[in-house]
Formats: sequence, structure tokens, C-alpha cells
Amino acid sequence: MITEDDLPESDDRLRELARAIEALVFAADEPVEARQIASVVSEVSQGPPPTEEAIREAVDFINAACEQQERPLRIRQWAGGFRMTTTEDVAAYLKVYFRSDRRQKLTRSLMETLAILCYKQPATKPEIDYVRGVDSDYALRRLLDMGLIAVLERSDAVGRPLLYGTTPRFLEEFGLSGLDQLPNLREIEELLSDPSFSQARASLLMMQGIQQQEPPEPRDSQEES
Amino acid sequence: MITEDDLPESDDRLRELARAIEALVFAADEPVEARQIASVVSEVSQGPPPTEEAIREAVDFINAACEQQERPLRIRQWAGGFRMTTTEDVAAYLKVYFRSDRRQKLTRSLMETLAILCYKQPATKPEIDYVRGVDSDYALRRLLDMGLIAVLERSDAVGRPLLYGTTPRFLEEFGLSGLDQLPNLREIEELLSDPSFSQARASLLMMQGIQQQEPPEPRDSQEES
Amino acid sequence: MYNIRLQDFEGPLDLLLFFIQRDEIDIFDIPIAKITDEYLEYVRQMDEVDLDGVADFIYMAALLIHVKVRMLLPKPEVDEEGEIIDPRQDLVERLLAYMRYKEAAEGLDVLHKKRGSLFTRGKASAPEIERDVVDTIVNTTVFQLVSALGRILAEASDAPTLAVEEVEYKVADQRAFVAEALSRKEKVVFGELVHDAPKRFVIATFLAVLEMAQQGLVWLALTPEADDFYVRHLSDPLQNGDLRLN
Repeated sequence: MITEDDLPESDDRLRELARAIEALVFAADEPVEARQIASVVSEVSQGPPPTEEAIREAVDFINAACEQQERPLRIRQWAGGFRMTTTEDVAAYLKVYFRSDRRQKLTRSLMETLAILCYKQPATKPEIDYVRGVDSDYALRRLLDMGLIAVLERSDAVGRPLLYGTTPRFLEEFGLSGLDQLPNLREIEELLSDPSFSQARASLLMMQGIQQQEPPEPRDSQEES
Repeated sequence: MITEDDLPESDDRLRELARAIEALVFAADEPVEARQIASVVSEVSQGPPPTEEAIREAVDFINAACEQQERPLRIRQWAGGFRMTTTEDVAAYLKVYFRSDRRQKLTRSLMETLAILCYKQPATKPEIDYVRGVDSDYALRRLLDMGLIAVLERSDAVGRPLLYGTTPRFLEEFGLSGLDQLPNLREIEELLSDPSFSQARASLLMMQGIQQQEPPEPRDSQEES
Repeated sequence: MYNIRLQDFEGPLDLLLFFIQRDEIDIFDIPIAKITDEYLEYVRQMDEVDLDGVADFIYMAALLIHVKVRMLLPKPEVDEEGEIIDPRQDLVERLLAYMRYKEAAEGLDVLHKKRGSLFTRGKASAPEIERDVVDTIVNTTVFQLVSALGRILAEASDAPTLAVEEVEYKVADQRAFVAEALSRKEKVVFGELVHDAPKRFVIATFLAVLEMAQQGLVWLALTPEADDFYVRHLSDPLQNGDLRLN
């Protein structure tokens, strides 16, 4: 437990900074960036702005205290800013309270479109269509409406198509502090050698109650083609 | 200070109840009533609902802990329910944050209402409702509050409804020297008619001369070769 | 034959990938004739797939048949350097690329679910301060404003379909249509003007009317029931001070 005795002299400053941060992050409707916190604190205290390191330290201090006190709130770093959320272990209460998932479910086609965009951005609609093999018009419009993607700029290609990319809101909705936190795309070789590769879809379809016969005799594809 | 030693045997239950309350009150969109808390907790724990007294005790426990830890959040009982607010002593930070650092984004409903008004002013509320297909009461009030629109006069139509229009402040906020600087409908078509932007929307908006953008690997060539 | 439903697949690539995974086919050596036949068999039962998806599945069918035909050529195709071209190469590359993103999508789904058990502050909780409303700075561009307008109009319609048999209605034509209607009658009800017409027609006409109103050629007024509006011909456009330009 962090107590007053353990803290260095700058204890009071840290505590006051932590109070400011907790209030700001609680009150804001979106992730609050460190520089925003610094500028607010500096204006109110009429002093120099706290460093990013001090802010991070104060956030850690808040989270440690919350954890020690078993409080169900934490400050997380999402989309380049700080955001207050509940902890996972109280999710059951909230799910019962809200009944349905308050968050919009993303269909597979939205997920695919997002996946392509977040690894390959900026990308044009034709590029996305090509990878998916289907027209992504509806998916792109839904994602734009949901604020998960945005038009970034125009490409220099013929027709100057629009270039799409993900938004900070996407990061927030997926609990990422930045795009660099996305897992790496797996390499083809790795994917193909994964034993789950051939079974994944089949078992998925089975689970959906779709009848399936045994697959044909294993064969050497080299000979048949 | 309330410590574990001071608490009665039901300590664990109180703590868990407090965690549930803190999470619910934090995340709810409306003040949470004691009976709602009781029913959620009972459903999750598969046990009897906590009494209103127990809930009150848990709220006091949370607030006492917050005070003891000098945290800037409290749970208050307002309008028949519990809600979480910041303490008064951090108001200075929040005022600065909300005044200067948060450039407010207009919500979608405000944008839509404003979009209709700036192209079709003066307009009555029923006219705006008709175009949007939803009630614009809240949107109009917010826009009035923000000084972006104003009541211009009363219409001669039945019931003499109020006529709304945009203000000079609207022009200023959008960087326009006059309403004639707004893109005209032709230009809107052009802005929205980029083939890759959204073909469905574009064609719905009757864009002209839309050609399907070829994917990066030309499909045609494969068919022709 | 497997009893599978096409709507379980995100598209033609997903369906092909399913065949490949199910039959443990070497993706670098796809038996194209067999897979094409199988693919076509499924596409034939495609009645249940909505119109949006049909074009994509049919396009892939055409592509597969084309590859199949090229495979049957007596002399293999060669590129500029004389290397033999495998007609399946493009398809394989697409399948491989699709596989990677499909898996990435599943990964995103996991992240999204995990994030779903973390809740942010609701509207009831709020800072206890008075907000200085008038001082808020609007962080919105004209482009966003225009997009909002586009959205209203787009949402007035049914879910969009691929432009297969859609007739194009142009705003200019609809202006003429409205002008013609108003030449016969000074005032028309918009709903009657577009009665039973396709959505696209309605929207084009609506845009035309908006445009004409903006130019002071017509005046719009709500019907007493407030569920429709009149379009009234303005004989003298100069009278119109409706749009307070500046």
C-alpha cells in the first residue's frame, strides 16, 4: 500500500495532480491527452505545466490506490489519452443493468473492413473491395457513421479516390492506446502451418447447427491437380 | 478512517455491494435508484436483494473512503437516484478544461439540424422534423443555446410557428463570410460524388457521371486475356 | 453435398477458402476444375442471398471459369521473360491476402469483446460545474455539415443495392419535372408529386425542390397536418427574401 510515509517530498504536488487528473478524466467524454491535463493544471495553478512523466506517475498513483482499495474504476490509456472505465470483474453487474450490450455489435463484414483499414491505412475503397472480394460500400458507410473510420485525404491516383483510415474513436472502442498496439498480421507461412487453419471454419459451421459430412479422403493434392 | 478491522462480519458483502454500486452509478445514463441496484445485485449474486439500508450504508462507505483518500469523486442522491459527481474543490480544473481545451464537436443531430437550417432558412420546427424524420426539439434548443441559430420571426402558417435561421456566429464558427459561401447543391453533389466515397449514397443523392472505380488489379484484363 | 448457406460467408473469397480448408487443399496448387464446379454448384442455389451479394459471387464465378479455361490451353502462357504463368496465381495471392485479414478481423473481434466489458462514464454521472455554453468553440467543418445533409438524404431511403437495374434520376431532370407540375397547378403537395415513385426518384425530386427553394423559384410550406409540405410556385423570384444571404 502506498501511504503518505512512502512518498517523496513532492507528495502534495503529486496528490493534487492526481486529484486534477481523476476529476478531468472522469468528467471528459473522450480520452484526455497528457498535454491537455498539463495545460489545465498549469493554468489553474499559475505555475509551470507538469511533465508527461509526472502525469503518468500520478495516473499510476491513482490506479494503485484504486486497486489497493478494491475500487472498480481504473484510468486506462486509450487513443493517446486517458480514459476512466470500470474494471472487468464488475462487468456482470453492468451487463445486467444495461440488459443488452450498449455497444453496437460489429458484424463480420464491418470487422473485415476495419481489419484491412487498420493494417493498411490509408486505403481507398477499391483497394478494400479487392482484398475482401466484395463491395464494401455499406460497410464503409456504417463505419463512417459509427465514427470508427474517417476520410483522411484524397489519393493522387486516377480519379483522386478518397483515402480512409481509422479514427481515435476506433482506438478507444478497441481499447488500444495506439495503432502500434495492434497485434502483427501473421505471415502466410505461419497461418498455413497452423493446425487450426483447416478445422477452424468447419467447426464453426458445425456449431451453427449446419450438417456436414465427413471431408473426402485425405489426398495428395499434387497428384490431382 | 474506516479500516477492515472496524467493519462487521458482513464486510465482504458490503465491499462487494459497494463495488457494484460504484460501477453502476458511474456508468449509468440516469440516476440509479436503490431498487434498481438491489435487483441487479440480486440477479448477479443469485441471492436475496440487498436492503435499501444496506445500499445506503455501502454508498456512505464509498464516500467515506473517497473522502479519506482525498479523491475528487462522490456519490450523491439526487432526484430519487444515485449519481456520481466531482467535488467542488476541483471545479476550477473542470471549468478551464471545458472552456478552453475542449473544442466541442457538434453531435450528429445538431449537425443535421444545422445543415437543414443553413440551406433552407427560415424554417419551422415541423419542417426540420419532416426532413430529418425525427423530432428536433432538443437539437434546436442546443443550437439556440450555442448561439448558432436564432428565432427570426413567426411564420404565417397555421399556428404561427417560429421561424429559425442561422446567426452571424454560425458563419464565424464555420469560417464563412456569408451564407452564399456555403457549397451549393451542385458542389455538394461533387463533394459527395467521389466514386470511392460512397457509391450508394452518391447515387441516392443522384450524383451524375459516376463510374465504378476499377480495383487496383484490373478485373477486366483477366476476362479479356 | 454439404448443406451450407451462402450467407454464412462474407463473400466469394470466404467461400473458396472454406472449400480449401475443408478439403485440405494445398493452396498453392488448387485443383481449379474441381473447385470451380463446386463453387458454381453453390452459386446456383443462391436464391437466398440478397441482391447486394450476388454480383460479387457471380464475378468470382466468371473469374474461376476464366482461370479454368486458361488452364486448359494447349500451350501454357508465358510472361515477357518467357516464364510460364500459372493462371491461378492472382487468385492464390488474393486468397492468401484475404486469409490474413480475415484472421486479423477475428483478432479485432476479440479486442472488441474484451473492451466491451469495460464501461465508461454514463450521462448520469457528471462533473459538478456550470458549463459556459456560449463559449464553446464549434469544432466542425463545412464539409462535415455537407456530409450531414447527405446523410439525412441517404437515410431517407431503403438500404442501398448495387446499381443493377437502377434508373438514374438527375436533379436537373427532376427540376424540370417539378416545374412542369407547377405550370399546371400553382401549388402541389410534395407527397402527391412523388406518389408511388421509387426512392431515388423521391430523393432526386426532393433535392430539386430544395434547390429551387434556395433559388427562390418555389416556396415550401408545411401542410396543416404537418406530415407533408406544399411546393408553391413563386411567380416573381425577386420577391424572395427567404434565404438571408448575408
